[in-house]
This record gives sequence, structure tokens and C-alpha cells, in this order.
Amino acid sequence: SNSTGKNEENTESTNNAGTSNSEGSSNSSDDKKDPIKIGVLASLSGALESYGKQTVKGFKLGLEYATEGTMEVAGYKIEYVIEDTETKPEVAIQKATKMIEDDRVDFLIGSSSSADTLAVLPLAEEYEKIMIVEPAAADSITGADWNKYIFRTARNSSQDAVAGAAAIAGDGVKIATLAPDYAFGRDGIAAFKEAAEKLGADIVHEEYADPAATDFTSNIQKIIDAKPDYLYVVWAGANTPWNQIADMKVQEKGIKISTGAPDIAALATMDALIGMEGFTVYYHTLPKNEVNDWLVKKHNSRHNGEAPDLFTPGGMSAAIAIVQALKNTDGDTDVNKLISTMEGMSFDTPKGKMTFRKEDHQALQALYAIRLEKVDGVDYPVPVLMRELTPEETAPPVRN
Amino acid sequence: MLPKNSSKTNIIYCAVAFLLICYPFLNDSKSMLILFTQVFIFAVFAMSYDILLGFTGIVSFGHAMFFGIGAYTTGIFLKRFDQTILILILSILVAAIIAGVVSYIVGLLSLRLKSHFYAMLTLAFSGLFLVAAEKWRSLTYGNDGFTFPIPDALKDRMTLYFVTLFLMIIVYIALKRFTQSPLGRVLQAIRENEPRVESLGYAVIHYKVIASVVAGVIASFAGSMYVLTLRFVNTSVFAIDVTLDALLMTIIGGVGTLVGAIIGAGLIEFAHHWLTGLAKVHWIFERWMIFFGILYILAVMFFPLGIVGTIKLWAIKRKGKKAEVVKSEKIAG
Amino acid sequence: MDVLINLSINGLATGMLIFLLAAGLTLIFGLMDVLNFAHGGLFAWGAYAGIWSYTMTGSFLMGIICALLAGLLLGLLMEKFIIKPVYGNHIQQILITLGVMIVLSEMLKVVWGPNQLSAKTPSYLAGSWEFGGVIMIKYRLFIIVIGFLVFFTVYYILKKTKIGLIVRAGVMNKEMVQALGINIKKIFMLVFMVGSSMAALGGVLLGPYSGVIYAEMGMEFAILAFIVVVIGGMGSIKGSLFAAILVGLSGAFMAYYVPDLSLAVNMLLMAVVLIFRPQGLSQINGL
Amino acid sequence: MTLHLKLDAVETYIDQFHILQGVSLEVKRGEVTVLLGRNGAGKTTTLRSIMGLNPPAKGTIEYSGENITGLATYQIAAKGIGYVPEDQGIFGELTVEENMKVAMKKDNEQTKERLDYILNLFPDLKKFWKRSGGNLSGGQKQMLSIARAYVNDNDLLLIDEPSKGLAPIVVEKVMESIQEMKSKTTIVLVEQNFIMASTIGDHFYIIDDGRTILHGEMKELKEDENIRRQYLGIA
Amino acid sequence: MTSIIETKDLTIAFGGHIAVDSVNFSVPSNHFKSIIGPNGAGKTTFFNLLSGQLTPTKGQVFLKGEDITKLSPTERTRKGIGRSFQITNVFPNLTVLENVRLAVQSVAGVRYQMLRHFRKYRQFEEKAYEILRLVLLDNKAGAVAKNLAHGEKRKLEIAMLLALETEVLLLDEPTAGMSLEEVPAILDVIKKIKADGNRTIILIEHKMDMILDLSDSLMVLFNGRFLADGTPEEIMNNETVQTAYLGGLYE
Ligand SMILES: Nc1ncnc2c1ncn2[C@@H]1O[C@H](COP(=O)(O)OP(=O)(O)OP(=O)(O)O)[C@@H](O)[C@H]1O
Ligand SMILES: Nc1ncnc2c1ncn2[C@@H]1O[C@H](COP(=O)(O)OP(=O)(O)OP(=O)(O)O)[C@@H](O)[C@H]1O
Ligand SMILES: [Mg+2]
Ligand SMILES: [Mg+2]
Repeated sequence: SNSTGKNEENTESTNNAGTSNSEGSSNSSDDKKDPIKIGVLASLSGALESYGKQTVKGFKLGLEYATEGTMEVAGYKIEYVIEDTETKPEVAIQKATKMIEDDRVDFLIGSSSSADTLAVLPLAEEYEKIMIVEPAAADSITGADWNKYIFRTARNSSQDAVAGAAAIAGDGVKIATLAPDYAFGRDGIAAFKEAAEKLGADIVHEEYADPAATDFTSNIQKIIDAKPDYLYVVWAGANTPWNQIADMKVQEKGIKISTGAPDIAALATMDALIGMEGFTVYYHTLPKNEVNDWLVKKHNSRHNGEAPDLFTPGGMSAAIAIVQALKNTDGDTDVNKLISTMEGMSFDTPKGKMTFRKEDHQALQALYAIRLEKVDGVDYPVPVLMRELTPEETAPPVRN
Repeated sequence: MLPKNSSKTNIIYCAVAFLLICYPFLNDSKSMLILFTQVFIFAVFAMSYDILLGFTGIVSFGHAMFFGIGAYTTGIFLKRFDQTILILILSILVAAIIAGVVSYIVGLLSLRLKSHFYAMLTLAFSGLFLVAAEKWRSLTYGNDGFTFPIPDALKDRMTLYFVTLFLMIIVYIALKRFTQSPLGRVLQAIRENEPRVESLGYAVIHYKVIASVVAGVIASFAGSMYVLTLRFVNTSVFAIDVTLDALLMTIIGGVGTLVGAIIGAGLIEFAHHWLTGLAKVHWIFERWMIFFGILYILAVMFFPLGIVGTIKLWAIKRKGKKAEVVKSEKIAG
Repeated sequence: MDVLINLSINGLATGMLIFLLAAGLTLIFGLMDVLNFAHGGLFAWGAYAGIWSYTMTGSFLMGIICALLAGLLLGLLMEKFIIKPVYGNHIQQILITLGVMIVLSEMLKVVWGPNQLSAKTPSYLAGSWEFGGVIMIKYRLFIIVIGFLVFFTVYYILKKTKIGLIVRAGVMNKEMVQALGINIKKIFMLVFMVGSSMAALGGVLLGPYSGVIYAEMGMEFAILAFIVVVIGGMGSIKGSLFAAILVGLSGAFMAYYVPDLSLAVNMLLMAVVLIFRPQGLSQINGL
Repeated sequence: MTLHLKLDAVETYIDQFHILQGVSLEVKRGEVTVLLGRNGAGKTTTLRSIMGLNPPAKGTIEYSGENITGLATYQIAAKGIGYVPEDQGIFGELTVEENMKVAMKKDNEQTKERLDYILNLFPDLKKFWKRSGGNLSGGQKQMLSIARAYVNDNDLLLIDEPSKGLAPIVVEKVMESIQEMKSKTTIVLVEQNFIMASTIGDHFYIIDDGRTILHGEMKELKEDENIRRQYLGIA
Repeated sequence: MTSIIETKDLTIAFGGHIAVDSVNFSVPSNHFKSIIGPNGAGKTTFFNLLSGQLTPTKGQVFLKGEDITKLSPTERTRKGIGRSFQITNVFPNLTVLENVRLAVQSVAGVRYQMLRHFRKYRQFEEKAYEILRLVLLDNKAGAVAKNLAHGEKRKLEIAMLLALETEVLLLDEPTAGMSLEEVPAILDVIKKIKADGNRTIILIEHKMDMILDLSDSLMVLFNGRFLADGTPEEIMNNETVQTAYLGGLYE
């Protein structure tokens, strides 16, 4: 068949194998083993570009770390293909199909947005390929829309919520919430509410704002009226309410703010929230373990002095998970074998030990209760560890 | 009186159709099939838009509304009921009916307005649909959307390729006939001079509503097909970007030509594919979107009437023919 | 009562901000009838150029000046190379300005990277006063003042000079205006540049308002600006001001009293206005 | 007497159509020159070529001895040439007042005087001063169009069918006004109303198929029935 | 003699200005009526009221005894009132032939047919050609309407009106701007229509010689009001008409 011109598909590994679509399946008894291929879907353009780039950087470092620089596992070369979903579901599907059908990848990793990821899930099932979800957080990925080929190294919204609750909730604590009025915000608050009420807190007010709004003062006004002890904010997207929260003197009125600390670029907009107590998925100074030390060091030298950001360790974890699974199967890419070895598998990541839960393949993982503080020499508020929230503590309910 | 030309162009069209039918047997790259499928679907959508923009002279900023109606209806039907062809067809029909009714109502409410005001009112309506899709979460699962299974018979990309190709050809032929029917000619007259049409004894508002219903229904087909290939739907189908895509494809190809819409869809989808591909070849292309923007700018500079429109003009000029019928098909500045 | 006052003041301030974003578009789209989809790109460039130079120099005034200059320059280039050939042709305008929009917002990422930038409020405008339960955010009062200044300047130019008339006449019949001895091309260019610099001003003032600027902000706010220009009545600066304040206030009150509708408030407002006032809020010609 | 306007073998294309194929005119200062010819002959295109609205591809146009071929329309107009177009060119959404304002080059006493004169000539305009131009009657639009050209201190007026749509009594007034103006202003007139053309014209040109085919003194034309029949189809 | 078109107290005001003021008017069928009056007298507005472009503030319009005041222009055209416009009003980017063909198609009642090809209706095209020949515009059949010279557009305007084949024809200054040479040809066309019978023609013109030549009777409007009605001779001798309208040219 005519597949010229396909060679420029960039498989960024050392060896660009035009041979990959020669024979149907690979026999492990062969001398020359077919490489194992991983396809990474990420937003490399559009609104989530920076997330996508973090994932990709982390993924590359992760492969390097897990294979100790050989880019080989059990004698198989590892190659990868990276494709940009542009944060559009239809592009995600097109690219995923291309990677599965034309590049013949054995694993998928992705993607930066939940919608893109949801759109690709059925493909994983149809083609029986393992897909590691990273960093999309929608609960339904490991919930209603889950299938057995789906694993997730990213934390889901419920884990965020549990962590958020753990950071502030307690007996009789009155909490008001603010979130953008769409699925991400609504789900986040629902999960938070469940977790916080379990800890004895009282949700006194839920406020949802137009995610594209310029003015949040009405929403904040209502929160002030509800007189809570805490205001818990779930927010994502560039447009932020922080300035207005400060301008409305929320904190002066004795209402403490709590939210998830975002990536560094967004932290820079949170000056007004210094002193805020909340949680984070990752900040490079928080986890104390070898993997993270390696990551911070390598990232620094590889990317001219930059520290790894919010989703960098996630990309790395996804790579580590795949390599470890392949080690366990001795390079066998038979999907059922892989699933059974990955179910319940623990692996060391920059965030400590993660474990794929058997029931829904969600990786249980540590999250961090933090306080935002001003640190000398850093021009944005820095998350400072108050307490590590253990994987068990933040384990979300099984919902599939 | 038929210009000899038209039989020649018909031969070209048939040849292209034939090539497209053969294509999957020559090259079985699935991603190419998906790309083509995408082109066919957007060609249908853009053609429906051309009925409004090119033939009736109405600029709508809310055409995504009908696309979204098709998309969600099919998605919800397949999620809730059996995944049979019957349910699929039923969903397409129901979508068409809803789109028809909605376009009828929206048309009645808004078609009396002058150009910009009409455009913005349609934007408002489609914005309301977007909010509804976001808020009616028991049905739509909100902004994240939902996946759904499709009939087994359609799972093969090749089948979908042929289904959408077939749909595109049928829609093209049907709309071509529609625009060249006596009614279609009246639409073009409305584009030129609306009050004058009134005094020739045509009830303008009926025609505009008919145009908007036809466009709406065809757009809903495109929406249904679109989610069928994705097996997923979310609120992005109602976004202004979808309308803008149709707008761009129609304009780049040449308004008021129908083929233009197809060519525009192909051009934009392939340019997109090609440019994103380049992004990995050289860092210069990492911001490939810039080149996309430049493409639009150059298109206006070199093809001011769109590709088809400008080529037609060249053809006329070369022949030195005086004012030809074809020229009448170009829209007023 | 306090709530009412708070909502009104904040709604007014947001309205004024929206007016600042829409004022340039009132000239370019409303008056000159150019469907400029790249208008949002001008916001974003104004914001980036302004906030960047503000951060560099530490002077907010400097930031504003830089934003204005960036707007003027971009306006000049755009008019000369992009818009001039497509006056009077909406279809070509849509395509070409969408192209420019893409180029502008991608260029932002080339120059300043894909991440959002934080925009701090200058210290003398930061914070708020509180009287009883009424909170006055200083920056918002500043926006209200600037908004009125811009309004009166533009209003004066359009009302007291011939420029507004000439532009409107030029849109209706360019040839005739030239046959009256007026260099309409130059005037269009000037008005376009002024409109662009006003867009840039809106952009830079938006920065400290929400604290962040990002490349996608352009398109988001451009739609809002279009809504305001249309429901205000094309080309009427008074109408735009009125419509912008209406949008601001209804946003504030809806979010407080009918939060379930707040996502839809702008679209609902536009639909209602256009169905009942098909020519927009101002009279036709109601400059 | 010097030549005020001179067209030498002007050829003009519109798109690819060769509309003017050789128009030569000599217009003397202080005279009324009338262009005659059947529909589609190219009279309007001739005036538009002079104004630079359809710039000629070949030939030259001289104004007061200066070559103005290829200048931009506004530059030509600024030299003191007023133009009353065939389709009146009213700014429909502007009021009568605003239409006049756009036209007025200067805002001085003289202009005011001229304005008074005009409003006297066409009282309808005064009556509908604040009404939008698009709502005027056909004849009123014609008056407004003429008024816009009269209000400036022009040396040369190009007037395309001024009598079209005007009541006989107003035609008469326009004729008078043209005659009054003649002392200061040169006039090139396209006119189908032969009574008017022959009454006020000094000199005539007949254009056919994009060419000037005949010219002479208006007196001759008035007297020579043969020419009239041959070229204008009237007796 | 029954009147085919009739108005009762027909009035319209724009803002404060009463453009047509309580006009009672009646034309018998097969009659040729002309309307004269100074600029701004309300003649075109009166036509707009007859053809439905405007709705009166007061009064009624009757066609063959039926009250048509509430009907739209479309419906009135279908009932038999056709008109031409003072300001040329054609489809600028369509060909001359197509402009006329659209009118023919409307008359034939092929309005909502969306399945057959329009060229299947060859007879429409032929009919359109025929009409273009009549107004001496067949040589421009293929030209795009906006490229016509002014006089040619006026002819097209008349052609479109003729194509409508309505019983009542409203002609608003059909020969304005038409060349001396061609006016007689158009006059011939109008005369031919008149001679054919069963057409009622109402004409607005400022060219008195033409009016005198054609009309059976004349109505004079002045400041929106009915001023006089009568045979051409009667009107020409009416002193008010002379001073207010005709002036010296026709003395
Ligand atoms: N834009 C155009 N494109 C093509 N042909 C044109 C265009 N404008 C004018 N023409 C043609 O040029 C010729 C001359 O037109 P012009 O308007 O100069 O005639 P005219 O002598 O003023 O006629 P009239 O007395 O009817 O006004 C006509 O045959 C007309 O059809
Ligand atoms: N839509 C309108 N709004 C306001 N005034 C109008 C409108 N239409 C017409 N008029 C006014 O009504 C009067 C009658 O206008 P109309 O066009 O009927 O005059 P006419 O008799 O046809 O004159 P002409 O001989 O100049 O064509 C004029 O004074 C005109 O300014
Ligand atoms: Mg002419
Ligand atoms: Mg009239």
C-alpha cells in the first residue's frame, strides 16, 4: 500500500523505524525486537498550551529516568509520538486514531483537557490499547465513561476536593464555595461538599460565577453575606477572581480563603492571596524523595534553569508507569497481561508512591496541604507545605 | 442556452467524485480517511451556510446552533436508546425536525432585522443554546460532554468515509438544484435588492425563512454526522468557532458557489493538517497558527472573490466575454 | 440598601470597562462599518504592551502610553495593508480580519510566551475604601473616571467636528465624499488608528481589573464589545455607553438575584433588545 | 479667453470594458458647454473621468493649463471643481443640513451668503433642513445635490442632468441660477432637456459610442434642424 | 364606467409633515391618468400608498371595489398593481435578462418551486426577451444591471413593470434621464400598451409635452393636497397650476 510521506511522522527517538508497520504482530522470540511505541496527546497550542508542554517535558524526562537513559525496556526500544490536540475533541480523535492506526502505538497518554480525553476513551476500548490519562481531571473519566483500558496517573477532581476539604474542613467549620459555572466547577464543588461534610463542616453557601465574567463582586457580595469561616474556591482558566476578592476585603471580614494552588504562571497572579491555606497537586519543593530530586535537577539543566511545574511530574509518572508495567510483563504488550499487571501496581513517582486502584484504575497519590507565602527571591507566592495528605487520605470514592 | 462550460465542469466534478470513491482502496491510512470524513462533513455544513450567506445574502453568526442540535440529538439518542441504524436514522430525522422548527422560529423573530442586527441576534440565540447545553446537565452532561456508542455497522472508518462522502454528494446535488430552481433565483434576487423583490409579487419573508430552514436542516445533518464520527459530543458544537469555521470555509472557497464551500472545507482542513504536521518538523512552525492566519490574509489578497469566484472571473476575463451570467452569481460588495 | 449600592457601583464600573473596550469598536465597526474581528487582538496587544512596559518601568502611566502607541502603530499597519483594500466588503473583512486576529494573538505568544501574565494594580490605585457596608474599589472609580473622559472626548470629536459626519458620509458613498474634495482615505486611516488605540487602552486598563492578561482575552472580550456596539445602535457613542452600562449593571444584578441566568445574561439582553428595538437602543443617527 | 478645461483623446476603461474611446473637449472659461448624446454614449463617464472617478487609461486632461490626469479625486475636487453626479450622490442617512456641512469647504461669510442664496433658490431644502436626505422626494434630492455643488466657491462645475426629476418651474430657476453664475464659473453640463440645453448652452459637444463626434456653437445647433435630426433624433 | 382604483381620504404623515393629505382619487379602468405637481408635492408618496410600500395614517385604497389598504406590496402586485420606481431600483448584480425573468416568473405563479431547474421554464426567458426587445434593451440582455447607463436602467425598470402584466400600471417618471432620441421609443411603448386596452395607467411626469400627448385626464397635487383634476386642456389653463408648477417654460 501507498504510505510514502509517512516517514516524516516524527518519532523522536534515536531510530526512526519505517519498519514499524511491516508485519502484523511482534514475536518476542525474534532477535530484532520491534520497538514499543507510546503516543502522547497534549494541548501544544490553544488555551491549555502550557499544561500540554508541562506534560510532554515530564513525559520525556520520565522515560529517561525509568529506562535509566537507555530508552529500552526488556530489550525493546521505546519510541514515542507526540501529537497536538489543540484542545479540540475532534482533533484529539483524529490524532489518536492516527497514532493507533498509522504509527501503531501500543500505549496512549493524554490529554490536557477533559473533553479531549473523554472523546478518546472509546478509541482505547475499540482498539484495545492502554491509555494513561494525564492530566485531565474529570471524574467521569474514571467514573461513568470509564473502560478497562483506562488508567489515570493524574489526580481526579474528587481527589482535589478531598484534599481541599482535608486542608480546611473540621467540625462546625462554616464554608462557602465559589466556582465557575460549568462542569469542572460544579463537579469540583459537589465532591468537595461531600468530603467536607464528612469531616463535619457546614457548607453555608455555594456560588457559581460565569467563567468569562469580568466582574465577580456580586458573587463575592453573596459570600460575604453568608458569613462563612472559609471561602473555598475552585478555579481554572485565565480569568481570575483573586483581585476582586482582595478588593472586597473578604479576608479582613474574617473569612479565610482556600483553593488549590495552580501552576507557577497562575501563582504569579495570586499576590492578593498570600497567607491563604489550601492544597496543591505539586510544587517542586514539596515532595521529598529521590525521584523528585532527580526531576528538579534534570529539569533545571534541561530547560535553562526552570523548575518543573504543576503537571510535569504527571507526565513523568505516566512514563514511569508504562515502563514499570512493561518491565513486569517483560516487554509483552499483550493488553490483558498489561491490565492485570497494572491493576494494583505501585510505582515511584516525583510525588512519592502511586498505586493504580483495582476498581477504577485511578492512581491514588499524595497531595499537599499548603500555605501561600512570600519567599525572598521568588516573585510569586510560594506554596509552603503544611502537611502531606497521604494517598489513603485523599482516595476518592469509586464511581464507575 | 446552457453554457458549454457547465458540461465540462460536470465532467470534472464526476471525475473528482470518482477519485474520492476510489481513494480508500488506494490508501488505507485511517487518519487520512478521518481527515477526508471531516472535510465532507464540514463541506456539508459550509454548503448549508452558503445558502444563507452566498445565495440569500444573510450573515448569520449563529449557524452553530443547528449543527449543535444535530450533534446533541444524535448523541443523546444513541446514548439513551439502542445503537441501531434505525435509532440513528430516527435521531437524524428528529434533529432535522427540531432544527427546522428552531430555524423557523428564529427566522420569524429575526429575519426582519437589518444585516448586523440579524447577525447578532442569531449569535444571541446560539449563545442561549450553548448555555442550555451547559446547564441541562441531566441530558447533556454539561461542558465536558459525553461519549456514546454507535451502531456496529458504522464503526469502520471506511464505512463512515463512504457515508459522509455520499451525504456530501447528495447535499451538493440537492442544493445545486435548490439554488437553480425558480425559488433559488428569487433568493438571489433578495440578496441583491430585498424591497424590489416584494414589489415583484414575492413575499420576501417566506423566502428567507425557507432559506433559513433549509440551511438549518442541512446543518443539523452535518452535526449528526460529526458526532457520529467522534462518538462524543460536548458544548463546543454550539461555540462561535463552529460558525466561524463555516463562514471561513464558505468565504475562502467563494460565496454563492456551493463548490466553493466544499473546496474551502478541504483547503482549511488540509492546510490545518499540513501545518500542524510541519510544527514537528521545524521549530519555526511551532506557532503554525500564524501561518494559518497569513493564509486567510493572502486568500483575500489573491482570491478576493474566494477561490471559485476568482477563478470564474479569470475565466471570464480570459475569454474577454462581456458580463456573463456567472458574474451575476457573485455577491454585492 | 448597601447591597444595592455596591451592585450599582460595581455594575457601573464594569459597564465603564466594557465601554472602554467597545468605544474603539464603535468607531471602527459602528461608524466605519468595518467588521473587525481582529479588534480583540488589539485589546490583547494593548494589554501586553502596556502591562509589560508598566512592569519594566514601574510607571502605570508609561504603560498606558505604550499601549496607546502600540494601538496607533498596529492600527496604522492594519489599515494600510489589511483594511484599506476591503472597505465596504463585509465578506472579505471577516476573512482577512480573522486572519489578522490569529496572527496577532499568536505573535503575542511568540513575544511574551504562552503563559498568562499577572497585571498588578499600581499602588496608588490598589485597595478600596469602605463606608458602612459600601465598598468602593479605587481602581474601579478610576475606570469610571477614564470611561467618562474617553466618552466626552469621542463625543466631542464626533459631535463638534466634521469628522464624524465625513466618516459616515464616506461609508455611504465614498466617491461622492472625494468628489467634494475630501481625502477620505486619510480620514479613514486616522479614525481607524484612533479606534485601535482606544481598543489598546481598553486592553491595558482591563489588566489590573482582573489581575491577569492572556492571549485569548482578545476574542472573549471582542464578542462582548460587538454586543455592546450593536445593541447600543451602530455608530452611536452615546448608545454604546448606555449599552455598556446596561450590560454591566444587568450582569451585576443578575449574578446576585438570578444567578442561574447569569451565564445567559448578555445573550438574553441582546435578544430582548433586538427583538423589541430592532435598531438598537439609540435612535438611528442618534449620535 | 483661455481654455479652462481641455480633454485630449481621453480613453477610459471600466473593468475590461472600453467605454471612452477618444473624447476631446475644449471648455472656455466662463462658458456653458453642453454634452449631448443618446443613452449609454459615455457622457457620464466623461464627467467621471474628469473627476478622476474613472481615471483615463490614455489621453490627457488639463485644467487651467495644468495636467490633472491621474490625480486623486479629492485633489481634483480641491482645485475648485464641483460635481453634481447623475445619481445625485445624496448621503441618505445624513440630514439635509449634514449633507451641506460635509460639502462646505470653508466656513466663512461668503459661504454663508451662498448658502442663503441656495436656500432662496430651493426653499424646500430650508423646509426640510433637519430631515434625512434619503427621505426627500426625487426632485428635492436633485436640488440638494445641486446645492452641495453651489455652496463652494468653485471655478468649474460638472453637472450631470440637473433638470431630471425637477418640476418645470424649478428647472427654470436652475437655468436662471446657472446663467447668473456663468460670470464667475465655468460649467460643463450633460442635459437631455433640449429647451434647457439650448437656452443656456454656449457650446455643445455630441458624444456617441464613447467618442466626441461633433461640436460647435449652440446657436448653430438651434438653427440647424438637420444636425439635430441626424445626431439627436429630434426636430 | 366603474373605477378600478380608488382612494378615500388617503393621508400619510411623516413625523409632523403631512405628505399626502386626504386625497380622494378615482380612476376608471382603461384610463390614462397623469399626476403632476411640484417637487415634494407627494406624488411618489401617493404611489407608495397605492402600491403598498407605505401604509396610510388614515384613509383607504380600493382596487375594483375591494379594500386593499392592509395588504402588503406583494399581495397588491398579485392583485394587479404594478409599479416602476423613480430612483432606479433593479437587481444590480443580476443580468438584465434575469431581472426581467424574475418578474415574468412571478406572474406565472412559479414562486415556491424548488425542485425543478429554472431553465426548464424556457418560456419565461423567451417572454423576458420579448419585453426587452419592446423597450429596446435586448442588446444588453446579458449585461449586469449595475453596469447600465442611467437611461438604460430606466428602460429596464419599465421592462420589469411590463413583465408584471398588471391591470394597473404606476409609472413614476419613466423617462427621466432618458435621451431625446429614445424618449419617443418609450412613448411608443406606452402608447402601445394603452392602445391594447384593459390596462389602466397612472403616470407621474414632469415633462408636460409628454403628459399632454398621452393623458386622458390629469390630477394635480400640491403640498400633499388634491388641487385640481380635469382634462389636459383644463389643467393647462388653470392659473394656480401655471404659477405654482409650470412657470414660464410652458407659457
Ligand atoms: N461599471 C460599468 N461596467 C461596464 N459598463 C459600464 C459601466 N458603467 C457604464 N458602463 C457602460 O458604459 C456606457 C456609457 O455609460 P455612461 O453612463 O457614460 O452613459 P451616458 O452617456 O451617461 O448615458 P445616460 O444618458 O443613459 O446617462 C454604457 O453603455 C454603459 O452600459
Ligand atoms: N419617508 C419619508 N420620511 C419623511 N418625509 C418624507 C418621506 N418620504 C417623503 N417625504 C416627504 O414627503 C414629501 C413628498 O415626497 P414625494 O416623494 O411624494 O414627492 P414627489 O411629489 O414625488 O416629488 P418629486 O417630483 O420631487 O419626486 C416630500 O416633502 C418629502 O420630503
Ligand atoms: Mg449619464
Ligand atoms: Mg417623486
